[in-house]
Amino acid sequence: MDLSALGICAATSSCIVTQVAAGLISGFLLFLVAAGLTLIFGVLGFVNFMHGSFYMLGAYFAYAAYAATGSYTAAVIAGAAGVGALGAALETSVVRRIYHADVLLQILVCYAFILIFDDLVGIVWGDEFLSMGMPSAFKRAPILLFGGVIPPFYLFLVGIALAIAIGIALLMQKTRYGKIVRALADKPGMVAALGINTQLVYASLFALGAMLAGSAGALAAPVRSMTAGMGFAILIESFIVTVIGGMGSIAGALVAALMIGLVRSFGSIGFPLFTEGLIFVIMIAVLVVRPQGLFGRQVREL
Amino acid sequence: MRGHLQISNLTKSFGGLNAIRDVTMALEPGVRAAVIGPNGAGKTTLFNMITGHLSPTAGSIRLDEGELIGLRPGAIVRRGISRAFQVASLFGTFTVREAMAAAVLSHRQRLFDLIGAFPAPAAFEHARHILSLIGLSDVEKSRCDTLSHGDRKLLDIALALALEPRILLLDEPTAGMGRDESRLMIDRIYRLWEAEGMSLVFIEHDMDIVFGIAEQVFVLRNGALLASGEPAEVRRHPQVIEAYLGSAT
Amino acid sequence: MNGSVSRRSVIAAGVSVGMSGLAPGVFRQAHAESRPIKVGLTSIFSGRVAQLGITTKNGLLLEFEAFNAAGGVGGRTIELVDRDSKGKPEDAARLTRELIESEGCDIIFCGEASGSAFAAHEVARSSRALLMHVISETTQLTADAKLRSWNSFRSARQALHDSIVGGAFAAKIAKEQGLTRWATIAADYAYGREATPEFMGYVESNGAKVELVAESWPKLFQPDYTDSITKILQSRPQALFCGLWGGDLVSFIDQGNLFGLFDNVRVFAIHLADYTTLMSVKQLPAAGAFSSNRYVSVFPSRSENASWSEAYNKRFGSKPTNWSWEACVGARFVIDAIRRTNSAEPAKLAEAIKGMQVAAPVGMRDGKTVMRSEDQTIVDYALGWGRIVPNDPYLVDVQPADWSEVLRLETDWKRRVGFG
Amino acid sequence: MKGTLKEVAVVVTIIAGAVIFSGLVESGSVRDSIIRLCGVGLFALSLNLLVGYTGLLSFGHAMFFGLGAYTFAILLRTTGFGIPLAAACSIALSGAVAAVVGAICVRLTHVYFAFLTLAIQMLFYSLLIACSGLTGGEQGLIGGIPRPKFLGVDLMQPGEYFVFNIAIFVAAAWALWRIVRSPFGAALRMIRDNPQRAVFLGVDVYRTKLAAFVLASAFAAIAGMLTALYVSGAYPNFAFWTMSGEGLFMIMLGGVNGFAGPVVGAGLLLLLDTVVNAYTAHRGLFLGLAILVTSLGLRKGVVDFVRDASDGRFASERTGGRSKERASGAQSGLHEAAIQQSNTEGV
Repeated sequence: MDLSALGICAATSSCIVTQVAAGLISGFLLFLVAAGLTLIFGVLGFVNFMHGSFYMLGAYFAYAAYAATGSYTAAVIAGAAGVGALGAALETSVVRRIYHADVLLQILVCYAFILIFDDLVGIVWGDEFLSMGMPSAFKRAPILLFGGVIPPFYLFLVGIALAIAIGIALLMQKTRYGKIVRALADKPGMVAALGINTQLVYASLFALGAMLAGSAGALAAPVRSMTAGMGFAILIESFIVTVIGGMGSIAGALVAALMIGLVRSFGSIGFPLFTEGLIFVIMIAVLVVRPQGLFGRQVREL
Repeated sequence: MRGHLQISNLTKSFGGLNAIRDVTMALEPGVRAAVIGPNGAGKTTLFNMITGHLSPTAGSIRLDEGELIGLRPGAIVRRGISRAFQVASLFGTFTVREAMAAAVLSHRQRLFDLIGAFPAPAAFEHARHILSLIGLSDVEKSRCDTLSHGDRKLLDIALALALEPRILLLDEPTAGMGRDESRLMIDRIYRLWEAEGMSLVFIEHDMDIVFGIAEQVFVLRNGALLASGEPAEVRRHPQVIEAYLGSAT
Repeated sequence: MNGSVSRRSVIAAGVSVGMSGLAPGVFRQAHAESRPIKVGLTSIFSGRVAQLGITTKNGLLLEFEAFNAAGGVGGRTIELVDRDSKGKPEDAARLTRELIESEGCDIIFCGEASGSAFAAHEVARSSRALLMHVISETTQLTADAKLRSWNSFRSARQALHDSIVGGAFAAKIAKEQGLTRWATIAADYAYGREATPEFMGYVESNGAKVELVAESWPKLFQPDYTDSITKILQSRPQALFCGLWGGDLVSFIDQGNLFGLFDNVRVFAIHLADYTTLMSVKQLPAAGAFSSNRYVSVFPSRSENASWSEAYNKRFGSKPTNWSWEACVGARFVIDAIRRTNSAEPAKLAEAIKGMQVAAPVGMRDGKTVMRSEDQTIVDYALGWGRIVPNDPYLVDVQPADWSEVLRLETDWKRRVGFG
Repeated sequence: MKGTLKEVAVVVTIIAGAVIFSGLVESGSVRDSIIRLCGVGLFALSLNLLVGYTGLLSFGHAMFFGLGAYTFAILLRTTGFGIPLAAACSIALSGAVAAVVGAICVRLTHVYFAFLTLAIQMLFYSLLIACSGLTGGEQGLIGGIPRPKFLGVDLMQPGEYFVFNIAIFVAAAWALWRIVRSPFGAALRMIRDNPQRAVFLGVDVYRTKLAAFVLASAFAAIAGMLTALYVSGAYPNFAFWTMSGEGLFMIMLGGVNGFAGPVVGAGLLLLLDTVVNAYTAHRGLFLGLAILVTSLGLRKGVVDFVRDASDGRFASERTGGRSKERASGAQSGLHEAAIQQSNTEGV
């Protein structure tokens, strides 16, 4: 515990700017992954334990595309689209058969896919860690703001993540698709009765969730060393975000992800050894006081 | 004989909407009473408050002068009020007599016994007695999730009966049954009443049944008590005729 | 659940108990002098540090293949059996035992990081097999007399040695360049927690003025170091000690560059000078980076070293790692002992290995490295610190360790912490 | 009474068999595999008391496995306690901690319960790493666990150590067997099948679930102790969520509806792991495919599958068709129970 350091930090603008920026950066990346998870979870009721693998595959697809084309834009598109397509394929071939199966079976199937994807990545790209390298457009000096340091690449990441967040919010709130999805979450039977192809909606939603994770992996690829199994850490964090924010709530995921990002960045100064613990304490507190999460809908009455 | 239920000024609102408003009613021990009223009148909500699953916004529910409001459902069961459900609520993987034995043990507060064997012969005997009373002896080895609709409803009542209640609440005992089946059901309920002598409160839509066996009828509409009294009295009540009977029969 | 079902369940359980117990036994082979010498390896072959296990295994294979090609000893060749512990101590312990007892391996190479190495060490202590630690660099493993046993050796470098040499090296540069504000970063586990204070201690004891302005302890295999980086940035250090390795180190440098962390900070990163790491880092720290020689083919600059590196490259299509040479040295001790004693008997081998000198690519005593008999760990291996440059040969201006000085300070240290 | 005698006879026979077995089989690795199965098998059995019998999907069960292992190891290393006393203390401590944790957790249902247990377990894991002075932190409790003689038993002797493991496992499994067959076990199944109805029948759902949680945790602690003795140490992995996950995996593999299912699942997993590990470098690929085939193909645990298949055959001769309904009822029982549970919350 070094609360004096935290006090000193809080008193200097450079520290506040840098730490807030750092918190937002990790928070936004986490949000992208968690947003997909919370959608799949909240609407399809599917505990997608292989979501971390989507993130990993996004990074590897991006790596391959970047190596082939040298274009970061192409890399991100390849990561997002590739994983989105994989998600659609998985949904139609396997996942849709187990929506109504017991949670244990869902987890077991996901676990099998985690093992398979990790091994395949090792076979295709080798077991050594890979590093994609920073696109030249972002190889420039960090921006100084009130004495704080912000890398331009992270500014870009935050911008893109924010744009995606707004995009999903609009998709869910303003479009017919969004209305159908929200209705599906409430009363699946009713929607089917209206003659809407619910299977198509489910598949597209699963693909969308996968795509979000894939795009997060692809976007972050320049600053992560890639290895098989890299999706594991982000999986757990995404679940924490989903639980704290509330299943199915995009806004909740955003708030929770940013909260975790900020706890991390300020925690590393004030209480480096208990940052992890504090995040779990927050999760426990939320579950005890408000099990449905900060932004989740009330647990059904009667 | 104990088992006097007194409900006073009971009110329940859900977000500004009054599901039950200012209901006052009394039940003498051993009475057969029917609660009637159109859908949404608040009948099941009333049951839920008596059994402690909803807490009223205002009012009181007393059983032999003891206040029930604020007690947990389990405590109310132990005071002697048990219920059966509109849709039979059973234990899918239990056989009929296992479920009955479990209910008997629950009533005797023996479920925290970690060492004894289940089901113990003593619990069995009582379970069998009730099963024969209600006419389920021939299916006692079947699993609950394989029973016919009628048998499920009967078992649901039998489970409630295993608690040796002073007041038994039945939520539409004949729901989903054909005419003959309904008659059989009512017949069995009546025989139970004769044998056990508890108070019987049931929600029912079939007026023939209501006026056939109820000694006392309560009419609810929009959460308020519209009328109450002996069947003949209620039948003559002008507002009841207008509001309920007029359309239902 | 009726009676017959429960009986079936019990029988099923019994069958499964029997099966899982017997399966390894089925593959058991009897010992005979004409049989190959079975040698076991447990290491991490999956997950984030799969590279550790793979390059360790390669280092061993290169030696065993040469041994077998030369006809072995008395017609007996070496057969390597490897198992993936996934880095879990309980699995390392179990697999070590399984290799000894069911695979019949009398010689075990332990390619495990610190936690698992201690677990395997415990198993070896109560067995009659020979154990060679080829990866764990944690000083305590061999320094702590309570942990020693007759059959356990280490052919890996020792964190303390790196700290002694690195501390002196860093102190010299710090004095020259006037670096006084230091920050540290290392993963939060046994090795990191041990190496960091040791290194900083030796910087100070070599006469440099040290003001420790920030310490950061990220988790092992953490994907995102932003919080550590900004914390270090806040403290405005002039020099940074970095105990991270592998992909963690690469991520840290990649992410640090974005913040311009290294624009004014000299980095002393023990684990940077390893080919796989060097080749993955796309942009080296700008203000200067220094590293211990993990493995580079130019230090020691002897033909044996260069040719070994080439042979490895030819066989496996990649450059050797620090782990590869550690495995290679371990294998050479064992092979030499087998040749000398003309047996694979652990007790005889152990006796032979104590104090043995073997020729090694990284040998520093006339091309040899020595298994010190007192604590059964190696000394006189290639040890030095130098400056990192972006291309081959990657590590330049290497200051080799003065081994007599290292050993003197090591003895002092042991006395100080009570291991002496 | 007669049933009890029969059970005692089975228990005694198994232990006697173990004694003879250990005399006949010299192979250390066969013994080792069985000893290991005793530890993880008991862990899976204890978890199934919650998952299979009570319908509580715990993702934090490894916390008590770890707590038992650490407490036991620390007591043996730092105090002069003998094995029985150290074991009793760590069971008591695990039970006490479980009472507190359970009091918080069993209020929640379904996935919320799973997440809360997971979070508390991870907090415990963080503490385990942080309190390195006591626990050895990340590298665990190394340096061996003493095995002092007690009541004439010398666990340094491989034969006695083997029989000791079998005896503890069988005794614990028998105790669990009695518990699930007792009135208390019936109460657990009532809660699993239909918690709402259980409340109306006067079952104190909260207290019953809490008691199940404490009991399961105490048995997990015993499993942790056996495993700690086996690997001569205690490691943070013991209390990591992956350990809980593996337990669930074993249950799923073996099946939730038979008492011995989890042990079969544990054995299958160990066997699969050993074989795959020995024959291929692509462990993930093979293990993953094996799991996919079993889970998607059978859609239930192996024991459940075998049992339902054979029940189906006999039953269809007798009653025709009904058995299918029954089997699917058993299969989805857990899921239904979970849904019903989540619904009760707001009632």
